[in-house]
Amino acid sequence: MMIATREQAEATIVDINGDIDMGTSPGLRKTLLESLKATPRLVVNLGGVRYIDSSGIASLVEVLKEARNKQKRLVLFGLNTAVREVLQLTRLNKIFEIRETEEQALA
Amino acid sequence: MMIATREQAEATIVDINGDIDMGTSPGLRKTLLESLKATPRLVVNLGGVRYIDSSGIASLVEVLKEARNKQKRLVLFGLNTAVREVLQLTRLNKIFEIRETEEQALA
Amino acid sequence: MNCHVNAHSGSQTAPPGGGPLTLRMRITSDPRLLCVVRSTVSELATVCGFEDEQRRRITLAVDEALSNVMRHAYKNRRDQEIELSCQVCSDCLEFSFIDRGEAADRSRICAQPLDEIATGGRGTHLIRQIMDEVCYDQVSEGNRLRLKKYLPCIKSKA
Amino acid sequence: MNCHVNAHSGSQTAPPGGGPLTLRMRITSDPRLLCVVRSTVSELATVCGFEDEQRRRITLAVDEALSNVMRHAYKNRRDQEIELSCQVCSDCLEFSFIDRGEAADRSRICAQPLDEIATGGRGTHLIRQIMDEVCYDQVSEGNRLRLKKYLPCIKSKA
Ligand SMILES: Nc1ncnc2c1ncn2[C@@H]1O[C@H](COP(=O)(O)OP(=O)(O)O)[C@@H](O)[C@H]1O
Ligand SMILES: Nc1ncnc2c1ncn2[C@@H]1O[C@H](COP(=O)(O)OP(=O)(O)O)[C@@H](O)[C@H]1O
Repeated sequence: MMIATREQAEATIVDINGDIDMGTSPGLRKTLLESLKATPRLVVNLGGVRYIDSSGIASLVEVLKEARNKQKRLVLFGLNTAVREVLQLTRLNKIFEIRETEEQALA
Repeated sequence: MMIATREQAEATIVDINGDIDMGTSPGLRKTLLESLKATPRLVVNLGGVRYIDSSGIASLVEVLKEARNKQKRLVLFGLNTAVREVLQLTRLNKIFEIRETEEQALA
Repeated sequence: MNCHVNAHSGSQTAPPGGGPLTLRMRITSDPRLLCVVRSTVSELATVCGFEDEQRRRITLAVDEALSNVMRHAYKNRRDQEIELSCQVCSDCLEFSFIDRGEAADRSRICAQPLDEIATGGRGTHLIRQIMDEVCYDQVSEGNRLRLKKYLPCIKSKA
Repeated sequence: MNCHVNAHSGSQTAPPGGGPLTLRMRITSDPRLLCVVRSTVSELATVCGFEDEQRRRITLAVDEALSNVMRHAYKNRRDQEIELSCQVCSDCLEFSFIDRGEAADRSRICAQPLDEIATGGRGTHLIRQIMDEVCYDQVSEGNRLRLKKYLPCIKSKA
């Protein structure tokens, strides 16, 4: 998995590439929590993610909780079918802010 | 692997989809030799082939030999990188008639 | 023994062409191998005739089960051994995991409700949702988890 | 014993991060499993850091070796067992095949010239071209073929 971060005025965008599983989700969790500290809106680009497991989902939930605590926003975009399916299976598709494109995620 | 055959006036086009390996090449060999009987030019679309092994290469060589014996033509097109690499490794890229597109293969 | 059979799943015999297939793996308990096993399972499910969505689900369930062994049974030690047998029978695709780590506490399997914003506890729910039969037990070699998925041609949605 | 080491291959020690990985498979000698093994090997090569072209070559070599066992050692019987061990060491990715079929006649390995329009005899050439070490021998469990590919970071093109 590769993670790249782009900082903008009112948001930080994190681009993720590769599989999110038990081996890679701790690194993702750490990066996202770190990035969240410095921005009011964390935008996560999942376009390059072809696989996510429950540990990845748990990491995203943890970041969402922290965002809510701090009155910040976590927005996901670019979800492909595989990622959508896992969010549906775990019944979390209604809990996250999900957008189609980066433009919509930043709007 | 799936094989579909389209017959035209001066050529028969065979579309192959899937992997060509020891399990699937006997079926391919049979279909190609059969199709060759009824046409002066056999055109093979390898666009849907992401893998070919030496048994697949051997089948194509056998069809080429039969075509030469009968003064017919065997033309391959749509080869992706993986297939090209195997033809190079086996030093057969100069022996087959290879074209980029179906149009060129039928020209 | 702790077994679960999904109520909606029935089966009729419909042997697939070509006889049974077996693939037994023994792997190091290292998360770097998770993607390798996913790749194996995904392709095996395709060979069994499962379509894309089911193939992705089966791969997810196997990955969750393997991750649980690495994390819970072996407590993240990366030098242990896990056995994963995959068997294509006449009516199902079956996976059997064996480890020599700590046995699963049955009261924690599917113990957390799925719809809350919990930061864990989803793996065993996913496994049970996706698979037709889930069975945890002990055998002489260690802890065993068996997962069964009925083959697509014989799945009856009764 | 019949071994071959490619002259162009040298190696320096450069252990990869995370320690050795082992994946042992026992599979039915059925060609329907070839694509499953290719998928496994391809992903394992990626984990080892091989780029696309090398990954495809390694997958091809393993597939050719496995096909040869099915066809020549087991004469296309589909109910026999093949053991394939994959090991990621500090300096190489190693594959070991074991079968209990007919032993390979060493005089036929790489016996046909590659550049003629022959209708066979290319598998063993491909294996030797792609792999850095190729070794056929007998062990108590049966016939063994070992293939070694040096890891990309340590390959010296001397
Ligand atoms: N293979 C296993 N070995 C030991 N314990 C297990 C195993 N699988 C599951 N468990 C137990 O079941 C609990 C729930 O597992 P799971 O639903 O996958 O969620 P999580 O892994 O996030 O805790 C785990 O916390 C663990 O206590
Ligand atoms: N694993 C094996 N077991 C027994 N014989 C083998 C094995 N691998 C290769 N051979 C022998 O070596 C010959 C050359 O093999 P190969 O180059 O792969 O071409 P082909 O399989 O087309 O004959 C085979 O015909 C066979 O006699």
